[in-house]
Amino acid sequence: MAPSDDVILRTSGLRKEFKGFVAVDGVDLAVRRGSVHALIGPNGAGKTTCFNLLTKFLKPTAGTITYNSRDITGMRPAEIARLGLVRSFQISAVFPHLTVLENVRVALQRRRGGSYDFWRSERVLARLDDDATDLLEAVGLAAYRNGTAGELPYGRKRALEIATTLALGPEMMLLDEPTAGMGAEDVERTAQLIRRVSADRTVLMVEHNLSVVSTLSDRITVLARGQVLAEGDYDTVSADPRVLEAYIGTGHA
Amino acid sequence: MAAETETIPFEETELDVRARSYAHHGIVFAALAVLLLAAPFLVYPVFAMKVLCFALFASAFNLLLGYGGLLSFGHAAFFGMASYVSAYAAKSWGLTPELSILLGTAVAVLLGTLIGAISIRRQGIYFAMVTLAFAQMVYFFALQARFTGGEDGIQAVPRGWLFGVIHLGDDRTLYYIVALVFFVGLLIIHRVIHSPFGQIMKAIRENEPRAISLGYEANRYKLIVFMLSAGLSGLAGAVKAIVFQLASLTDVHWTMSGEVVLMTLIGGMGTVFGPMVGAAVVVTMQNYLAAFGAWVTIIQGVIFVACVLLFREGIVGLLARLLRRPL
Amino acid sequence: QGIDVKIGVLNDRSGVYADLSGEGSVVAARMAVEDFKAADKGINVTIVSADHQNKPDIASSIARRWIDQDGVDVIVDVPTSSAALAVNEVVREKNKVFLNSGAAASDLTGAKCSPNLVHWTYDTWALAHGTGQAMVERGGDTWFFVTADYAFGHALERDTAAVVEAAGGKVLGSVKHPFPGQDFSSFLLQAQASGAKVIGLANAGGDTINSIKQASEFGITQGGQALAGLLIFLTDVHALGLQTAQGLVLTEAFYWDLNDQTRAWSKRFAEAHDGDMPTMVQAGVYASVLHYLKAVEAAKTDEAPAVMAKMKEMPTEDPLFGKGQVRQDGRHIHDMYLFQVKKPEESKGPWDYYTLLATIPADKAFRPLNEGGCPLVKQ
Amino acid sequence: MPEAALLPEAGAEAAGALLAVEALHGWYGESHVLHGIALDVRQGEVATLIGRNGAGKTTTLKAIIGILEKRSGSIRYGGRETIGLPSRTIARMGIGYCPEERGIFSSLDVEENLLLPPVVKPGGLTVAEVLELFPNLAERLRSQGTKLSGGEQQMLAIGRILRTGARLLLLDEPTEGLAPVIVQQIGRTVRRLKALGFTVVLVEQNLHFAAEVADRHWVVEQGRVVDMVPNEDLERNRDKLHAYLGV
Amino acid sequence: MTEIFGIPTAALFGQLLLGLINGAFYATLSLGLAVIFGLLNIINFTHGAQYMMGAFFAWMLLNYLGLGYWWALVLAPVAVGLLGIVIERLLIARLYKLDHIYGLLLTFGLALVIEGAFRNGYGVSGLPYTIPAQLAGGTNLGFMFLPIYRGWVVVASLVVCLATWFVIERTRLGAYLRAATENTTLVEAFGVNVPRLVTLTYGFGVALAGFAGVLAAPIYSVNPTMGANLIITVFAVVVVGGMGSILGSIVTGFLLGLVEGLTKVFYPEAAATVIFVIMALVLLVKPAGLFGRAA
Ligand SMILES: Nc1ncnc2c1ncn2[C@@H]1O[C@H](COP(=O)(O)OP(=O)(O)OP(=O)(O)O)[C@@H](O)[C@H]1O
Ligand SMILES: Nc1ncnc2c1ncn2[C@@H]1O[C@H](COP(=O)(O)OP(=O)(O)OP(=O)(O)O)[C@@H](O)[C@H]1O
Ligand SMILES: [Mg+2]
Ligand SMILES: [Mg+2]
Repeated sequence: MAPSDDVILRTSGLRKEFKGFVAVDGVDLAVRRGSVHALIGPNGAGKTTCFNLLTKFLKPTAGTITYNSRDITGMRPAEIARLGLVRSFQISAVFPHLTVLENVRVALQRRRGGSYDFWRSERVLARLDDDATDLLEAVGLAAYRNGTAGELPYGRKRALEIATTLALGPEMMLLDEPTAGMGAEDVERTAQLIRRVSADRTVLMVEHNLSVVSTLSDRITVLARGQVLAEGDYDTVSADPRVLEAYIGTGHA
Repeated sequence: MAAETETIPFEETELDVRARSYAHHGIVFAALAVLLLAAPFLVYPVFAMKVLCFALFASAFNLLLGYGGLLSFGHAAFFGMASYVSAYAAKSWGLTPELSILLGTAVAVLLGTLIGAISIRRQGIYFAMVTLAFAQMVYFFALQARFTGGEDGIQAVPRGWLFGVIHLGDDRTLYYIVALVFFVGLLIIHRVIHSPFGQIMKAIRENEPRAISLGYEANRYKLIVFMLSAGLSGLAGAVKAIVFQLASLTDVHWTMSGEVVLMTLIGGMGTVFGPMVGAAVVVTMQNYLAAFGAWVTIIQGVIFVACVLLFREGIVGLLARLLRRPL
Repeated sequence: QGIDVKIGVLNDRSGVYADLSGEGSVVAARMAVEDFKAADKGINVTIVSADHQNKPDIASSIARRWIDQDGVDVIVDVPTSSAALAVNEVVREKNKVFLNSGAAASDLTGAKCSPNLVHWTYDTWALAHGTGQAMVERGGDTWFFVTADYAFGHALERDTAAVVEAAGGKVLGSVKHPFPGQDFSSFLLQAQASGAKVIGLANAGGDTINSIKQASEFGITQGGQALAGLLIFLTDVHALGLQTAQGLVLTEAFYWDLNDQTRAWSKRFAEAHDGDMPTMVQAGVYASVLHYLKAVEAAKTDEAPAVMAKMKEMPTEDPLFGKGQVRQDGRHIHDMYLFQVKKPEESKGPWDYYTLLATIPADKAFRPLNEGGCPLVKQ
Repeated sequence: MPEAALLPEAGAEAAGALLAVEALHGWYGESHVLHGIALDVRQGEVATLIGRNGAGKTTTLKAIIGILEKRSGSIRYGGRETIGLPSRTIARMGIGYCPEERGIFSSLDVEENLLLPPVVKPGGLTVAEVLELFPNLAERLRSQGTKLSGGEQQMLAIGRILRTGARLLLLDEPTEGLAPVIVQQIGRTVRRLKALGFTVVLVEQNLHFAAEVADRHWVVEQGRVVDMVPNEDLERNRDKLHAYLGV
Repeated sequence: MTEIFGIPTAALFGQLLLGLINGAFYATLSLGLAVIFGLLNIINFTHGAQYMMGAFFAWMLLNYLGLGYWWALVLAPVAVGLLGIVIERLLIARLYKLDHIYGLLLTFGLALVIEGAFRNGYGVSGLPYTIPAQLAGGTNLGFMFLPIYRGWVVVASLVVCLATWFVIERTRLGAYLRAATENTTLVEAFGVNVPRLVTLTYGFGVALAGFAGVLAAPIYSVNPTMGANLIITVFAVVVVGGMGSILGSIVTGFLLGLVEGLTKVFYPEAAATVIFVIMALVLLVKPAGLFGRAA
């Protein structure tokens, strides 16, 4: 295993039970700094649950999570986000009635520090507009900046979500099925986007689209029934007979 | 589940993002100021003051509902408690009106902090019910405590001398003070909505988990709005006690909480000026329907039903849609 | 040209007291104006009315508006003590006249008395005395109170307890119930367990009706305990039905079947009011308005101080309350009556509900002038 | 199972088209989304609707089952015009619908979800057969429906309409978000359904999957059917299809 | 005699029994509300008025048609239910897609209209209605005198509550209803006539209120406001039980009846408030109510 300063996020013995049902069962995960790490596995393997545990949307039944050598097991979701560990959702999450620009700006507002200033005019936010526009350009949404986010086509919403996440300048991003429900065109665009943004940060993603996984990820962890089934790069993992049986199946190219 | 499929209860608010410009708000505020100055020459000043107190109350409530997305069913607690406290301070301690009102408001903020801190942890209908539960306890307290005078309330509260110098016995003088308080209150609310804080608030209302994942402590934002709303509601209640020289159980009863919901809806929730119009309509209705005796409730009921079925976005909401401008 | 008088009938028109005051009080006021033949005497009377919903804030704001805007000279009726107290303050401040018939608060002519008020019909002191005294005299010397948990209920209990003890009786306990209540069985059972001979109901309206209904269900009267309603009106008995209400002892200031005059007047009233017989509150509105108009005629003005002076100076006389007087503290003095509710088989027809047990003479019926603590009374 | 039992009562159209859609227009409120869809599906065949995001595939299925409020044109099922009928009547004629967003009910547990759609025709799968097809579900029968993982929910959504005996199954992106093994399993299921005489209309983005199961592919573009490719000709037309799909 | 906190145990039993009886009313009323909320997503503020109508219809049947209590027990709920169906079809049906608050306001307005109408027609003092001869009198249980009628109330409402629970939680019909709450379109697309189902459900829910009204007529004052005061308490019961939870509202109804009964002994003034204290506590500890499914 890599030396610990090389590992940005580590879990040990992570476990989550739901009323007698064990969804995540003693997962040890180590994500290397600067890598793209994929979490794959059959449906119901516990991937989303893992994500929810990492970002504190669920409380682990047992186990610890360390991020940058710091124990974050007991922290609140918003705190984790402020440490630079930011997630996206399996089902796209934008602020539907805000404009596209405002969506990104909401994230940029975090930079202003405490945004509890209810006595100040929102005009002070105009300063952030340029940065927001830059981010939108990066994901190809500049043309939509004044549209209402809820009206964007699905694929664009995902792009907007990524832009919003990037606006926080996260050190590490967690992406849950970033290409789910996208047409081939959008899948391609999104994959490139992920590749681009992963240049100087760590990405942990859940993904079913094996071609995306194989092209993007440096390392893959396969979960099955809440446990780690296999780990390694794509070739190792895809050659593992247990993975073939539990996940990839036969006859797949 | 998905942010897009979630019912965002208040579609009217779309408007305030669609049209980027709020320049016309300046005009509306100016018109409002003129109206406020002229009002006591047009209508009975005591009536105008009543409208203003409720308008402030409804606007404060709307801040929480229309912009915070939180439907409180216990706002009478703040309105009523503040009203009791300021009445008591003015009557029994002989404090000047401005101090009594400040004291009442402070108590409302305090109470808001307490109730808010607990209830914002719940959402939707549960939030409404927790606030109702607390309001019922406040009601019980008001009924039992000595200083509130039971069902007689605190009567014959002196209007007193503002800052010890301006006598408020004259309705018109008092009116201008109330109008000023109201106007400032409305400006505060407007500013809160259009502040960086307000922007985050909107984001939280639209998609709370996402806002949290961006690092915002949603509960803290909600608590602040709750406190602001409670404080401004308290301000309205405190002023009302001085104007009417009376604080009574009516102000803490749950029907008062219901009434403010009604005013907000009739006027148009999530609009800056709607609650004000709604308050004016409801108060006028109560005032002039009183002569209809037993028919009052029937007429009121019919109006509610008609409102829900025909003008759901409220009067100002409808206007805003017709003008294609957020109001 | 004559004197323009505007009368505002302010009462409950939709809540628990709507039947005993409500539209009937307006009918009574109108009858008073007719009977006085005001128009012939150069007094132009208009009557307005409004619903105060038994809330002090609504009552006071209507009173204010009436006086400031609509030129109302005199406000009448106003049941519900808290509302009456609130209106009392407004009328005093604006220096108009307040003829209260509907409210029970004896404070109106006590600590909170006002030079602008006449309290016509009854008050808690009179009720407590009438019923308390009589019950003890008839052997009911141990009491338990079921009291509505608000100032009015407390006052009623306090006043009655004082009377009971003064008459040599004993109060074994009391229980305070939330107001308004629905189920009283628990409280009644506590009353039953106390073994008191009399259960005093220090509540009003729907609460009293429910208490009595459930007392009959639990066989409390059959068990030998008597129920004393401390504030019961004819309309309440009507609502209960004789089957349930029979045997109840109560005090009232007026009953339609007292004498020929009351019968004749009540018949006219019923014709004008859907066949319902008048309550003492409505009778009080009639009599007080009549007296007020006489005072206006005598004073030749509707200015409050002059009219009030005349009202207190002239003895009162009308077909409903007979001869009487308005005291310095505003209290109108007249006879009160102790009634018992008839058994169903004794009743000869609709609204034939009461048997007269005793007449309490005017000088005994009300709190002595010097005991109320009214600042208007020079000691 | 006797083949005849699976035929709709009204008798199939002469050309063997069980479902015939002509000049179908559809709207969401004011926005006109379908501009004259025309397609037909034969008794016992598997047809796919393919096309880019937003082309109108889902909307077409919604129009067929009758939950698109504003629609015009003609949709005949077993010879009977359904365009003006409410969705419950259409469903009772023997059409089963599996929506894109799955539509699992959170107030029902998995078993209740599975048993929910009423049986409209005899001859559907039994519960045991459904569970055999999707073993994941068997373990979770008592769980709240929406507590299942995304993929499990998809299985539940397909499973429940197999029970109803509907002859025509409308499946909207049944493989979305599913693990490859499950996708293969669903492929087998679809083929088995076909063997049993069911007719299936699939909306699919995954051309690979579509090729494995379907007989004909209808290409939808901007609310119109622009092409139809029989599965045998798929290889020959692969480039054209890729162009349609923007791959 | 043994005592608990200065209260003889026998008396305490009596009070508990009374609490249970009141609980029966809460249970029946809150059940109706829970059915309507759970399945229609409508917060039915008219419930109190419909309860009142049940009692009034009983009175009318007796006084206009000479039909006694037992007829009323069947006919009055049916009448209330039918009126409910009309209301649902004409008014409420337009609100299903909207936020709760609109349903709440509409039904609140309707309650005002209904109460106002009865007030105009019948005054507010109330109307007499006596206990049916078969159920008059009482038995001495040793620790208390129990009117037979009260015993009957508990039995009747228990039976009705459990039957309702069974239908909704244990039958297909119930599953349709629950599913239709969440996604009407889809259930409809499975071939179920949802609008009819919903209408009947509303009719049934309010018929339950009517039924409670008939049960109440002989022991509570029959007047137009009899429901208005109760409704807020009954809401609290529904919330404590878990909104929409059928079993929850039944159990909580009885439970809170008991708690209220105890409060009436130890701190009678707070009897009306204790339910809200409990509501606040429960919601803090169990956000979805005692029996509610977390959203
Ligand atoms: N809140 C919950 N209560 C009970 N069970 C749950 C809950 N959340 C998830 N589960 C169960 O835990 C298991 C893991 O679910 P999870 O959503 O993590 O799967 P996943 O790996 O993300 O699958 P998919 O690829 O299908 O999204 C599933 O069997 C699911 O049913
Ligand atoms: N509820 C709706 N209201 C308004 N427009 C809608 C709605 N649903 C879909 N649309 C629009 O209708 C068009 C067709 O949508 P449809 O969902 O049928 O596409 P699709 O081909 O199924 O795409 P996908 O592959 O993304 O599922 C799109 O432009 C979409 O934006
Ligand atoms: Mg998942
Ligand atoms: Mg689609």
